Amino acid sequence: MAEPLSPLQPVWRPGRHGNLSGGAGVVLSETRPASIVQVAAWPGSERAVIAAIRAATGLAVPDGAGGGVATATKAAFGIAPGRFLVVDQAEGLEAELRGRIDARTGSVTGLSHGRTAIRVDGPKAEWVLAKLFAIDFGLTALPAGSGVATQHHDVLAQIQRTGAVRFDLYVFRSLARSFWQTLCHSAEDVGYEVI
Amino acid sequence: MLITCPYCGPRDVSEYTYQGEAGRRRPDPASADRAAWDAYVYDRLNPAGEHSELWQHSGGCRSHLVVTRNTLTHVISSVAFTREAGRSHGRRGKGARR
Amino acid sequence: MSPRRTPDGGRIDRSRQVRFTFDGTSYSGHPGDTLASALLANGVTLFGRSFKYHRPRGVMTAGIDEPNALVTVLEGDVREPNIPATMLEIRDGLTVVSQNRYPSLAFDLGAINGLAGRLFSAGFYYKTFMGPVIGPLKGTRFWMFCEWFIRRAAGLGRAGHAADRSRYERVNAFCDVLVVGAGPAGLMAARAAADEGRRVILADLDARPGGSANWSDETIDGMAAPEWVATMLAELSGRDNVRILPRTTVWGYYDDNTLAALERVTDHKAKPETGEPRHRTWTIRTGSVVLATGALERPMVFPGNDRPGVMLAAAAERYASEFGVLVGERAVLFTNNDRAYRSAAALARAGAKIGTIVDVRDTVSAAAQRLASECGAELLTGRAVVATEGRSRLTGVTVRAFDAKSGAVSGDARNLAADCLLVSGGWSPALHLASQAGAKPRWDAALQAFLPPEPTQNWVAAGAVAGAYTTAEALRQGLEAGRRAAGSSDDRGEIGIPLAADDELDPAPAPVFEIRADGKAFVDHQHDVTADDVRLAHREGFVSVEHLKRYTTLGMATDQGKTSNVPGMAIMAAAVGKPVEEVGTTRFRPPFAPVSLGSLAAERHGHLKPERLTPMHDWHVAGGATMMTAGLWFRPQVYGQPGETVEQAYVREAKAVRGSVGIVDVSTLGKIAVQGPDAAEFLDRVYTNTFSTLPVGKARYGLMLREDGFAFDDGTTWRLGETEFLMTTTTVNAGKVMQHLEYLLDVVWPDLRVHLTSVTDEWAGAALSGPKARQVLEACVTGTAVDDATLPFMGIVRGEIDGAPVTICRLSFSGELAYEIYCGAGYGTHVWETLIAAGRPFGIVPYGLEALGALRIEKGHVTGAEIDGRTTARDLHLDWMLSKKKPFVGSAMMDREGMTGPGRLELVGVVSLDGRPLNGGAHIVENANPAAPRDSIGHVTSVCYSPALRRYIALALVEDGKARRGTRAFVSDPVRNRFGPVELVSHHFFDPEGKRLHG
Amino acid sequence: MAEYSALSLLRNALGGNRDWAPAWRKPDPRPAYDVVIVGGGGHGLATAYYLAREHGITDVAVLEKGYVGSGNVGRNTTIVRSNYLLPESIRFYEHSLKLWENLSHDLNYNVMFSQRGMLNLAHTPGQADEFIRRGNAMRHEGVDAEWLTPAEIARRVPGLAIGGSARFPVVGGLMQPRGGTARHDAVAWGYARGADRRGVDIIENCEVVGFLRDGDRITGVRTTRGEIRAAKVGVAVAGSTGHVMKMAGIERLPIESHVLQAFVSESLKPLIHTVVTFGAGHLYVSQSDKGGLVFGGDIDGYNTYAQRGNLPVVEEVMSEMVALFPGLARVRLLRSWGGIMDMSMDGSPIITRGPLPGMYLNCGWCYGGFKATPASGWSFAWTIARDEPHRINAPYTLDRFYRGAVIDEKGQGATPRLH
Repeated sequence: MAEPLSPLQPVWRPGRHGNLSGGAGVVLSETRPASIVQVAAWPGSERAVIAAIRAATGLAVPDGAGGGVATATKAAFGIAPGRFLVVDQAEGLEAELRGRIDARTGSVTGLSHGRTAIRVDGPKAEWVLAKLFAIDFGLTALPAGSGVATQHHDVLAQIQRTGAVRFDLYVFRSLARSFWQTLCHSAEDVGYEVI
Repeated sequence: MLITCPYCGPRDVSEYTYQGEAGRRRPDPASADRAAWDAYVYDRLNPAGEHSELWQHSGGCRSHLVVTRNTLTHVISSVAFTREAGRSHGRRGKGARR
Repeated sequence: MSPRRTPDGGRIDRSRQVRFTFDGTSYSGHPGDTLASALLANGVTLFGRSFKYHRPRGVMTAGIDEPNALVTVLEGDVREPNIPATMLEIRDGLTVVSQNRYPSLAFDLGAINGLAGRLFSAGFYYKTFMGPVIGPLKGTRFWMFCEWFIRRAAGLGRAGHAADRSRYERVNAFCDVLVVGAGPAGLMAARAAADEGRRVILADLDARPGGSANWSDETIDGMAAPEWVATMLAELSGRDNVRILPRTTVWGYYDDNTLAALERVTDHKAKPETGEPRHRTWTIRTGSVVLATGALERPMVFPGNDRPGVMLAAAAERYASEFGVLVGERAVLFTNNDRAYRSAAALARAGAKIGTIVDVRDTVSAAAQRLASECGAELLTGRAVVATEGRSRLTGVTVRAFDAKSGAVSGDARNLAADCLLVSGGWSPALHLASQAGAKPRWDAALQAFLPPEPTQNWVAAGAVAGAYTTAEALRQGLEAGRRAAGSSDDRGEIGIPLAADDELDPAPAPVFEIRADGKAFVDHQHDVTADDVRLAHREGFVSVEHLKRYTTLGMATDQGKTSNVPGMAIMAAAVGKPVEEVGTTRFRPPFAPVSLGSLAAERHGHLKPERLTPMHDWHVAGGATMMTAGLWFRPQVYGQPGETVEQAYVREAKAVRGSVGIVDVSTLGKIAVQGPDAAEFLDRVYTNTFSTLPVGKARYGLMLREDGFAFDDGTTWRLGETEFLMTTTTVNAGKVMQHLEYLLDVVWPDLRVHLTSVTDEWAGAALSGPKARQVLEACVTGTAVDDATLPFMGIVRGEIDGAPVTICRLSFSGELAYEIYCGAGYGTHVWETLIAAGRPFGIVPYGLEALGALRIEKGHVTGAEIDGRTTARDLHLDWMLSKKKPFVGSAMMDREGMTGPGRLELVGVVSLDGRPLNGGAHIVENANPAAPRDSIGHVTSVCYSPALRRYIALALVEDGKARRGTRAFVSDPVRNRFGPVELVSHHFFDPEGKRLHG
Repeated sequence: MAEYSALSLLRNALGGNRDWAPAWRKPDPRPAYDVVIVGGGGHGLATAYYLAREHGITDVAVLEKGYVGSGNVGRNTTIVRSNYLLPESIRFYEHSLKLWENLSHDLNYNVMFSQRGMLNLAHTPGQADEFIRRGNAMRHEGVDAEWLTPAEIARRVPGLAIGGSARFPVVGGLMQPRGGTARHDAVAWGYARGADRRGVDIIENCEVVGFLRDGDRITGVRTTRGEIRAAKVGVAVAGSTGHVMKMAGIERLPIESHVLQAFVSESLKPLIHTVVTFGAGHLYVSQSDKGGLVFGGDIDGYNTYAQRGNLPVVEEVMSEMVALFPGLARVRLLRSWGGIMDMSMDGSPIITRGPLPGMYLNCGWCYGGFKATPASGWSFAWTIARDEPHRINAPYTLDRFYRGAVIDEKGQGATPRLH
């Protein structure tokens, strides 16, 4: 069986680009998690869903808007009232979550193919993202682990801060290639490296 | 114009979709009261001043919000989820966002 | 004498030369020069021609208020017209041309307009050019004949057609305090707010922040003013909570303290860095704003006041002190206020001879008298300049006695030789942003100026914009404003205010705006609006400020009336005999100064919309498909072979489907996961038909109406589990259907436990159609059988294709035995290729939208061309789908008389009887009349050549169409000149019994 | 009052332009009139003009709360056209266009109607079919419409991104040669002067603050300048309809008020010779005689009475502008402004008797009010004078929504922001 194909593949140019006079301001990559799953709770069962996420992944999602947590291989964050995006580099997360969340508690929706995960990492990450999103990416406004759902014109994006200068973006697959090109374009002035 | 989504915090108006007057009551689905349906589908209060209206945060959490906004000044005095009940989970803390 | 560079002084870098050209002549200047200062330093006085009379014009200001010296910047074929020379920094290789002149700036044929000056009075065009009422030039023809010439004479610079390939971008910034203007007040405000720990942005429109302190001779905090600026900037730029943006014009104050600014990033650079944008839009969302935007000096209105060499006093001072350019050797100052004496003194210090100071006031302050004598100038009080001499350069002025109270001019004329005339009519606070975010500005009779209004948003004004014209007061206000904006208490005492010496000059000008004497006296220099034009507007009843502006075009030029609005209103007020404030105020709207369209398009310049691609997109392109757009999507139109027309290609593709098997990419269909215990109930409410009875593992075709009862969208919905459905929508309506459903759940039925998620992108979809479709599946699907029993019509099975999990539903849009195969999008291309390989023995062809369309037209299936928002389910013969057992969205409204009565446009089939193609958009008539088409009874919505019927066929919406089946009519397409006989038939052209569905 | 002509212009110029009289009088209101028109905008003034000219009713007052033409007649993008899809719309706007064609003569006031052509660009074959359907609908009503190929469009509109690398290549365009632009303010002033010359009182700075009633019947208005009685009261206050009708006790109407922003660039030498619309977004642009590019796009999309828009629409419109004309990225935006649109539930206007006895209502113009000015005034005058609609405005009733007899050019249903 073939590996899932990345929508970025034809425009994927590893290496350093743009104005590198100050080094690469950001490193851009596609993290390609095998599991991207949306979990949604019915009103009142949010805590049960948070507990299920913890049981399935070991991630303790804080109970607050946009609250989240990320490890090297897993991540989870709130994207809407009662809704969470849960990500795992490994396969099988959707089945695992379905096993723990029944229809009376909430719903589980597989999005592993439907969303493309793009990582923006580096000292200029906030600057580059500020060109595309009307979001305050300051560390006070968006602490590590937490996330936001927002948009760049026609492209909806769910963004989690997974480090002091690292952001993971989840965008619709069909628009990912165009978005990636826009992202690279926006990073040219600070220099970027694709890995 | 910024609308402060209870979940997402203040966001630019471009992230929202306007859905019109909030106070309209949809008649009972089986109702044959034409006047009530006419009013629901077509008639609008359209005030010059405070207006209770619906916005969907379509570019964010996709929740529908009831917003009270002054149509002369654009000043927003309140925002709440339409499904206020059971929305205890997750509100942006004050200070997390300006 | 000509203007010249002073031997020393100024904030330019005299050690380096910058070379540029103006109208083909090469000049040099220094880094730090504007085009205006550099050309003046080279002795150039003629910069442009005015809009209407084409009068020669020089430089009047040193900043963004410049009405006259507008130029076009060339970069190859790309043109940037109407740039004020006063704002354009020179750089090596800068190429600039003058504008609105023919054949040259020095000799302009358009100047002939000046001779007909009185004919071209305000509003003259409304009164003439109407032409004859009858005859060949009746109607609009005579006017359009005249207009052709008028348009060519009008306009300023010339824009080009060559595409601008520059980069533009936007940055979203968030801060606590935005300080607009980095003069003394702004610098103090920024530091005060930064001291409180706030995130501060300090924006200034000039290349050198500092405002008036850059050219002031004052001492601040024990330092020369420019030195103090440098110290402050160094201190602020060292803080990580402060961002300083030079060359950044804050131009728009929008709701909720959202401000828009334009940063000119590389206009001043000979070569931009990689990735640097030409312009950057800053969208700044801030807690509060300090407006420290200063004030603009305004000219006096008097005959000949537009002669090159007549310049605002402070502008001349700024050229001398900041740019090291002396605008004249022999100057006369004409003023109504004390402040301008400082300008005269500055010029005197720089080496000019100030022969005379002409002041309209009878008496002036001691401080002003002292400055006059320091300059060695003769002081003429109670006098006014009533005329100027010279052609394209000032040679002298005429002075007469003037009574400031009555405005009367009297006594003998005295001629004074002068090569420059400094004028000052007082100052107008730059309250544009304050007005955008405030109530009506208020008139201050003492300062003879409009001051900022009551705020409607969270801002505070400081410095000259608030009427604080002395540096000391500006510094004090700046500090206070910074603290207030930062949210700290006001009463912290005066900590570290680096006070400048308080000015003894009287800040209030005499209320004199115009000297009435013979000759054209310009109010709006760029648009050639004279004081007489203002009075004519009054005479004709155009008295309110808005009428004045609109009738005379006062203040509508590229400088937006920065120098002309207040004088114009004052002249109108005098004509009406009312105080200025009763004539009205101007409400300022964005932008404060013109902004490039590119900067607002930002990263979308050259990339208006993203491209939305299906998982198999690259395969289609490699496979020779012609792609077409559908909203943001790209979809294959046909997979044409060499030499084929589009029609030949889709006919070949469609025949293959009916004859054997074809495959089409349906990934663009909207797909919505509908999940939850109430999902079935929800679907019953939103679809016209019932879904709660649908067994798990089956799909059903559904129709949705809008609340108003008109047809909305259709598609199949699959029941994947007791509480899980997969809904499909049409491609174009996917987003609208999603929002419609979310609205109903969130607003109307919040009690239903249903979740909706867009999964359009999760699934790649391929439709496999044709009599051999099952055999193709059998050849490649594992893990499930696909025979009739396992997979009946509208059945769903799960299996694998070469290891990729797939969900297969047997449903048909083509009328053939057909299946839709869905898999994870990442496997899309792989599954597609596997299906094609499995289909190769059967001659499988991929088919595009055209063949898809032909197949569905043959079957009479409707799409967006028929469900166009105006048709009802009955119009489309879909009334069989309207459940009578339950209410649904639209059921209460769908039977209203306007939607059911006779005369509705109903769906019919159309068959071409002349063997020629039918065209979408053609109308249907009972009797064709190519010469005078009339009496349309409907129109053609979808067309194709039907390989099955071997005829050109179409779907159409025709008045009472159902009753017209079997009748003859005509297509009437005058736009394409196509008329021909047709037969109206049932829309079910092919296999109406649906036998082929079952193989 | 003197006729305007080249001769009078010359005569006055020789006299130093000192003898021009006011374009219209500034009378004080009288206590009663046969007809009072509320709203001194284009439609109200045109109504008064046609009442006098067509129906001999000259005992008319037009009441304007600010200055004449302070509303949308002076805040639009000046486009005049009759290129509609539905027969009701075509007939109405074509009637208007015919009035436009002779309006300057009619009013003895040059409204500078320039028939420079109206071009709608199509970017997909499906859109081309839609536009051709519209063109054919026009032709079947006797209205001019032509289809232009991309090559013809390239010739007529230099600088346009036609094909090649364009994200939305042009596949053709529907041209109405008789469409064009006019000088918006001149329309208000010309009608004001024309009505005034026929005896109509135009009363500025006179705000209606209430209605006089006899039972259900409207018998006049209360204003900031006193009570004025009238046998018939016509309301033509686009942008303030909801507010004014509430004073008459009509709380709800099938209307939302939205702000539409409009934009003008700095003056340029002639560059764009026709009116052009972008079919892959929402943009319309023309160039004024003064040289400014005048353009606009979508409404902001929310209820408002503030004549002030926000940034997203500004950015969207500019993005579309440079996508269509990539050479204009360096041209600069000079001014923006906002007008308040009565967005109706089907995108079409309301010109009708009622909803109360003695009252007549003219509203719901959405984006389309300026070009409609002559026909709106003409048919509203007819309706007021004869107490029945003319054929051209008969479809524009208030009850059509409830009957389901909507005139929905865009097929969007009861969502005003989408019309």
